Amino acid sequence: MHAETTGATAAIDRRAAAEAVFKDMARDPGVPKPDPILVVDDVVRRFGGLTAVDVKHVEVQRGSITALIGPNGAGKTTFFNQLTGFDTADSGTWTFNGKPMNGVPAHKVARRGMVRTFQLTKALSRLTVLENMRLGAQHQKGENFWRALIPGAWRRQEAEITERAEELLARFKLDAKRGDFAGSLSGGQRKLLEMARALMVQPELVMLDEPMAGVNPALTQSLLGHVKDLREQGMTVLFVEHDMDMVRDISDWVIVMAQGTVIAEGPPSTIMSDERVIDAYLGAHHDAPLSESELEAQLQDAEAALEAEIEEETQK
Amino acid sequence: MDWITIFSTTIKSAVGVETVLYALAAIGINIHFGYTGLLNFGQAAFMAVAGYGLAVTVTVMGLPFWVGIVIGLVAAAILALLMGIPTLHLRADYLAIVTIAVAEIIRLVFRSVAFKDIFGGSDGQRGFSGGFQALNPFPEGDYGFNLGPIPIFFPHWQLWVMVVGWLLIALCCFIVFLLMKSPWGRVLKAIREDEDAVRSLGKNVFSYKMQSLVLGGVIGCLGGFVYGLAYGSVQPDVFGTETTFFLYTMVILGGAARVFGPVIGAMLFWVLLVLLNGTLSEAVAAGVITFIDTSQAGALRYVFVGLGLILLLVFRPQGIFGDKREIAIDAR
Amino acid sequence: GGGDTATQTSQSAAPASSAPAAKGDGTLTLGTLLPQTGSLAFLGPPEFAGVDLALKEINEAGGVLGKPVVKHDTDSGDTTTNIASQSVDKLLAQKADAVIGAASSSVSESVIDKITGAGVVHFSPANTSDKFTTIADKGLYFRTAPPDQLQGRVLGDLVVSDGNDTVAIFAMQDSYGTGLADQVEKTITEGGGQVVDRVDYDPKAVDFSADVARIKSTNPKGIILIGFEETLKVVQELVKQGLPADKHKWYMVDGNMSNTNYKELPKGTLKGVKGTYPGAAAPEEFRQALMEVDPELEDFTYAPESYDAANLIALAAEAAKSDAGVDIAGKLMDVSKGGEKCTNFKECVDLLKAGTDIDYDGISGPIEFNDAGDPATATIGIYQYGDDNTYPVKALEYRTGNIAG
Amino acid sequence: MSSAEEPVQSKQAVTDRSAHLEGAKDAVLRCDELIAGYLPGVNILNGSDLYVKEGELIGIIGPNGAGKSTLLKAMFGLVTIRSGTVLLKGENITNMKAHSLVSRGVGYVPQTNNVFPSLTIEENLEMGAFQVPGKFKERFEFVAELFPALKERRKQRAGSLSGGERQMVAMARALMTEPSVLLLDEPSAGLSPKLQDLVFIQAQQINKAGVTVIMVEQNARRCLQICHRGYVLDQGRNAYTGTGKQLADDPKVIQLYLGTLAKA
Amino acid sequence: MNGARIAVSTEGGQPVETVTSNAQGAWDVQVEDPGRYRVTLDPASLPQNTEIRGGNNVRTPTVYEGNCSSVLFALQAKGAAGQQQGDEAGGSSSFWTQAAQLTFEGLNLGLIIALAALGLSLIYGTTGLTNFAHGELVTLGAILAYAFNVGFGLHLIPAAVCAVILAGILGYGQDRFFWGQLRRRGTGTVAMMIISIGVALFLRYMYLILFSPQTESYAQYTAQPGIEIGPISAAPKNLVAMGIELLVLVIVGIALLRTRTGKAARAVADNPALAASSGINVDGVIRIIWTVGAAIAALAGIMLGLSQNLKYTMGQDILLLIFAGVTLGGLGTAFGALVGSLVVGLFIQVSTLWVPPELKSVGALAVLIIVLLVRPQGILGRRERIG
Ligand SMILES: Nc1ncnc2c1ncn2[C@@H]1O[C@H](COP(=O)(O)OP(=O)(O)OP(=O)(O)O)[C@@H](O)[C@H]1O
Ligand SMILES: Nc1ncnc2c1ncn2[C@@H]1O[C@H](COP(=O)(O)OP(=O)(O)OP(=O)(O)O)[C@@H](O)[C@H]1O
Ligand SMILES: [Mg+2]
Ligand SMILES: [Mg+2]
Repeated sequence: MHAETTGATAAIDRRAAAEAVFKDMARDPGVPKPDPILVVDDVVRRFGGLTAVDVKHVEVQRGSITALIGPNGAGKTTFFNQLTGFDTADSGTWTFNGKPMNGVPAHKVARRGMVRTFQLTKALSRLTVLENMRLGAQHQKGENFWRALIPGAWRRQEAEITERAEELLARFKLDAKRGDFAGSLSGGQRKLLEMARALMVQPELVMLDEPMAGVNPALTQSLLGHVKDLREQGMTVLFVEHDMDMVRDISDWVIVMAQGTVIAEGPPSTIMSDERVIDAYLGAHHDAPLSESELEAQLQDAEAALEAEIEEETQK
Repeated sequence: MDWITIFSTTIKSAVGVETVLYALAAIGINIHFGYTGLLNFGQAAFMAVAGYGLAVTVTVMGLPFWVGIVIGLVAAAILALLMGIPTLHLRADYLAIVTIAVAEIIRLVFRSVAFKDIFGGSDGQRGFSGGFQALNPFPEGDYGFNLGPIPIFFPHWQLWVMVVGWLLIALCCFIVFLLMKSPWGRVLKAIREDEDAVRSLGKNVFSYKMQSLVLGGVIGCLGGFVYGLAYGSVQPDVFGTETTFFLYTMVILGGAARVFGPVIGAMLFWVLLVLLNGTLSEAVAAGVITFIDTSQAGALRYVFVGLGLILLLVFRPQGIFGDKREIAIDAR
Repeated sequence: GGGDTATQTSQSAAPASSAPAAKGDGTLTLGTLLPQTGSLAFLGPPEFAGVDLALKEINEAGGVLGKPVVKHDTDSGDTTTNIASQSVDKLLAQKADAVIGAASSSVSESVIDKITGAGVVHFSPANTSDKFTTIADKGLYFRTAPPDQLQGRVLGDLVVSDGNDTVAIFAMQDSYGTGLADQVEKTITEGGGQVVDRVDYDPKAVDFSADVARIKSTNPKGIILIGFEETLKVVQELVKQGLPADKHKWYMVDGNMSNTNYKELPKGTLKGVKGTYPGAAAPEEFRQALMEVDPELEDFTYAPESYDAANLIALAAEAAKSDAGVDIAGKLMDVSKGGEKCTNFKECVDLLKAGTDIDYDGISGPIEFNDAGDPATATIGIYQYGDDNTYPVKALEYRTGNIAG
Repeated sequence: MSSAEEPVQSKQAVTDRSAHLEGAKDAVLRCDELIAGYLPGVNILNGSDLYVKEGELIGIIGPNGAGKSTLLKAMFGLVTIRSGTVLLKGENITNMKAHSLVSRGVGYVPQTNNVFPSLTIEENLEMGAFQVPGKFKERFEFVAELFPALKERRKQRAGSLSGGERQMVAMARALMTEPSVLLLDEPSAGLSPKLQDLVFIQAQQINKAGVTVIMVEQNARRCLQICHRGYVLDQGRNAYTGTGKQLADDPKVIQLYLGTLAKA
Repeated sequence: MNGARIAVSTEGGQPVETVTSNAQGAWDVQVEDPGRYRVTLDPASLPQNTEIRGGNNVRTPTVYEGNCSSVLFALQAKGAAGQQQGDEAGGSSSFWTQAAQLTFEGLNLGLIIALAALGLSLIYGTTGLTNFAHGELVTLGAILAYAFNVGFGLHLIPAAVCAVILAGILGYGQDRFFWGQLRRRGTGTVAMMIISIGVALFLRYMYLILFSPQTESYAQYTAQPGIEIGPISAAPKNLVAMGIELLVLVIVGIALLRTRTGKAARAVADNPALAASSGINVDGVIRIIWTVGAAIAALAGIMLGLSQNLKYTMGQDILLLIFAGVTLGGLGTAFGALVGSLVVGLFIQVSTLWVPPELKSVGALAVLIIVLLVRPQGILGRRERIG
């Protein structure tokens, strides 16, 4: 617990630093950041007649936690797919750490330090949870065919990797499942594994696609602490999420997408009151969770509507 | 009924050259399919290029035996590359049909009249195993022992093939064991489950699939050599799709993704086949079974082999060594 | 090749030294390695019946060396499975002195080392591949296979003398089909006929329409059909594509000359079709005898050869006074030629017992083994189909000659 | 931070049993001491009880892997029940096939794999109305109004939809029949806040219209806000039960299952 | 041809005899020894208006001991120079005639494959079973029809109808009592695939025992003479068969797309658990699919038997083509199976214009590979979305 408390104080520093960076920044879509790790220009992806992604310019600040939000079907996942080489964009360029990344195959993207998770989880079913985790580690000596034949060459590294994996599993409350096949995990557990596995890569930029959908809120809360720790270690986090509490809690900056384009950017506190964002995304559910009274009001609305309907039907 | 013969042939078949050569090829399939999830239905082609590589080198080009082995190995590796470069991007079931197609094309070319001068047409090539037998350390004669009343003897030349074959099997199993326990093997197994996930973790999926294809192909090609050396000849139709089907059967019977699965599977398969064969033909000859005649006994054997396969897999769908839990996840 | 001397090379997998001199056990044990399954399964019943008939006659005549001949049947399958090898193991375990089989040249090639390596006679009733002439076999390989070279010459000559200046050959793609086709093609070309097209078809193909369409485009006067029972499909296709037997002259060979296969065809489909069939006499009487052994027999391909194989082995054993494979092999050539002619086991064995040198002339031909263990002479009959899609007992003509020429 | 794996099979569970028996008397759907699992020898549900009365809205929450989805699947005949019974309106439906439950008026939205990827949206919904094809048109209009995005895309294959869009299709599919008992497994997961609201409101609305609803949610606080009664499931057993409000205010429940994030 | 002068000499050039042909154009020379001879026809002795085809007036037959050896000089009318050109023109037109015929044959074969492929695709689609015994279902249809036709003496048409119905019933039974039970036990698809290999062996060799190792034909419509339709010659039975095949394919295809059961089948294919949750009787749907699939496989077998006769391995021989058709079109789509099979059928036949017929499957398989390289999801298949 000790480490965590010191981490917590450090987290506050970092957060403060991040806030300082973002403090005076403009709120326009595509606003330049002082130290961008990822710069995206004019990325377009069409499916038939549908333009799923059409992002003019976006930058992600190094060492920050950036949230990407937007209504369902806004193109967030598709956008991730383009950036990480899982789909080919119709046009556009983007750089990671200053290096152009167009046409770089998915595995190379990951090797360069940009790792993503999948919204619809991809558990490696007939591998154990621990093996899933170990797979994430990079630069494994034993992944070379010839060295694999000499156990001595990779044993030591494997032990280190295992240790790291065990730590993460404990964090993600999956340690009890370590020996089970990943295919037997529950929906939420898969999400957890997906994220934990991505962290095994130790990337510079981790891109999480709805990491907490379906994860128990108590656990979510403890994991957010972990994500903040990651920021302390200098990792950049870009995540998609529909849970506004979470967005508000950990993100330094929020990018809002709708219908493929970035419609707004800003710090979480202000972005949620942005008219466009409320319109496109938040709806009545803005800023704070529903209070009791609001809930009542909604219920009454609903009841009224229902009664009207019933009346209609009886009138027929 | 001649039970002694039935048992002696059955026991011999458990370790005989057929078991050896099928086990080797099945170990290759196990790497492809069991560990990597590549539905390679063209394993027979690897055996074929090896067998023919050896045969053509020795008989047509007149080069020594070991050159033939080298050429066979190289041919198998090249085939893996040629087959892999365009096809490894395909989804598993599409890969299956493409590999069948490649294997059939190779077989048809080997058996065609157009290339008869090189490959010998439908009768294939023979007369290339002298170099191998010249190395035989066993003096001429029969070797073996009597298991009670049951004689188990092999002639020296067959024994030589078997000894080399079993050593190869042991070596391959050991390699597979080492590899599949290693992180390299872990990547293969992960690819079997979900390529995209593996890609997202920074592994070059294509390269690993290729390595798997080459490794399995080269091990499979050892089976081709053993065939050629044990029979002293190669024929194109041996390397048809049927052979590959049987290889799959063996892998599944023994248990996919298990080191010894293919070996046990091959033994089981041949024991089943030979036991049924012996029993049925003796039963027909002895008049125990009367509803069929001699020429139908062979067919009846396959009927029972089919039945045996069905029953084995119905009652043990994971195979002999397989893990029930894996099957539970696999089921729809 | 037959004589130990002829063609020993050091290529084979089996040891190059001579076979272990297996001692006979007094009982002649025959093993059959014939197709019960696989692509040649249709050849199984007649071949088994041929051996069975011979055995019946032999044992009725008192057996060999005073004991009834024992027989074990096994399946040769085809080369797509390795059944044959297992079958040979079984036969060897059962102390077979001679193995009759296999039908397919490829299968025989895959087991010849095993059989001859054990000092057992390997006697095929159907192998036609020319490889066996030069194969390293320790002098233990023999065959009564249909003499392709002679048949090819006779057929080629027949085609030419019928005035077919343009000919298409439609041959099954295996050693039987291509070997025969090569010979026919050579004879025709030498005789001034023109082989306008030759199609080697895969007998396992689903469909032969493309193959026939190709022939059609060359519009030949004569069409030679070389193959086995799948010829029925070819016939159907020829008729469909407008190349019937009454417009083009069709020729057949022993593999597809049948009186039962074509019975469902409309009357007259095969009228006037000529074919060649080895053997000195019309096989009708022999066929009746076969039908007694196996009443369900429909096809008779290679039955005579199988029958002769069994008889020859039995006679050789009797002549050698031993049932050991090597001894039998040593006498096979003797009993097949040079001596008093006889045509069945009883007759022959009586002569033998009387100390006479015999010359067995079989149903499939006079069979005189040369040094390579191949038959040296043969008789080919030329038959013609009638309106009812069968051909009569009596041949148009018989031609006898040396196979090698 | 303390572990969520504290022993939860407290005495409370035993006392609950009598409460359960008491409450379950005139329940529409009740489960008694269900034991079920996937692999031989491994039980996921360890004797959980549940009942729901006519017109009730029930919430089930719990940590990941507690067995919530398994419980729903077991009730719906998709996981084999090893012991225990499920009664629907007095009829024993233990291990009955899913499709016959549908014809008895039970509807179900799975947590994962909840659309037919190669069917279009429209066909997905048609499948929802499989047993009442006549009603398709009318119900389609209804769900299209709820999720206008679906109507626009009716010819798009569900396999190409975004995560949230899929969730909409899944929800809409279950609404195509007018079930009398509706089992929802995390219906709000992956939906935008706007649509999450819609789902909760809709659930309530449906419930108001007389449909009995059982809802599994990780959006636990919201779930407890709207449900009449809630169950907290942990390790295949009921850890806590009570009204939604009771549970939402229970400090133990908050600490172990709800967290404090959303309270802000 | 009367009066042609023919000189026979040995290979070395020793003249043996010179003869003149008689009224039938025949002649005869006795030679002493076997060996190669030279036979020369004196062109000057031929009538004015004829010449030897090909121009070569020397033949070198080999005479073997005791046998005669025939020699043939084919004659043709002079002025064949002009005819030669006509021949060449005929050559290119005959190329097109052949191409047309082969296209027709390709369609003919392709439709049969398509029918079988549709059955396979249906079963694969709904149950995920890679059924290696499908070829045996095809054979079954042919053999049942044979049994009704030749065994019970029914005319082929009613026999075919009976066979299709019976095959459908057997298909139902197969699922009811076998595959369905396996599914219930949770047998994996891989194990099922191997089981299907077992079933294939079992059935195929049962046919061998019960039916015949020979090629057999139906009692009617065998060797039906072709009629000329433009450049192609086709037997009427082929035309009727193709019509029926196309009809069945389109009906089943549309039924899958349009009818409730068809959609349910696709739903089951996608996700059986969800289908059950939607109120679909999954086992019921699968049973219908098995019934239909087996019935149309049987129909394919009958059609194949009608055009190519019957053999116990006929289904096995065509299985690879069926798989190729299904895959080429895109797995699990009914119309994909149709398109893919037609492509396979066409390429098998048409490729013989350029490759030797023994290698005709090579052409078709090569096309399969090439198409899949360009369209990895098959012709009509769709790519899956990632993420
Ligand atoms: N392969 C495809 N074919 C056709 N349309 C597609 C394809 N992939 C995505 N789309 C469409 O593109 C749009 C963007 O999808 P995307 O998955 O990126 O949304 P998202 O922002 O991630 O939404 P969610 O929050 O629901 O996950 C959606 O409307 C989707 O239907
Ligand atoms: N198909 C399966 N095979 C084996 N075990 C499984 C399977 N599905 C789930 N399990 C196990 O059953 C337990 C309960 O799973 P379940 O899906 O019911 O959890 P849950 O409560 O719904 O969790 P979540 O909130 O994450 O969805 C988990 O430990 C999981 O590992
Ligand atoms: Mg998304
Ligand atoms: Mg769940």
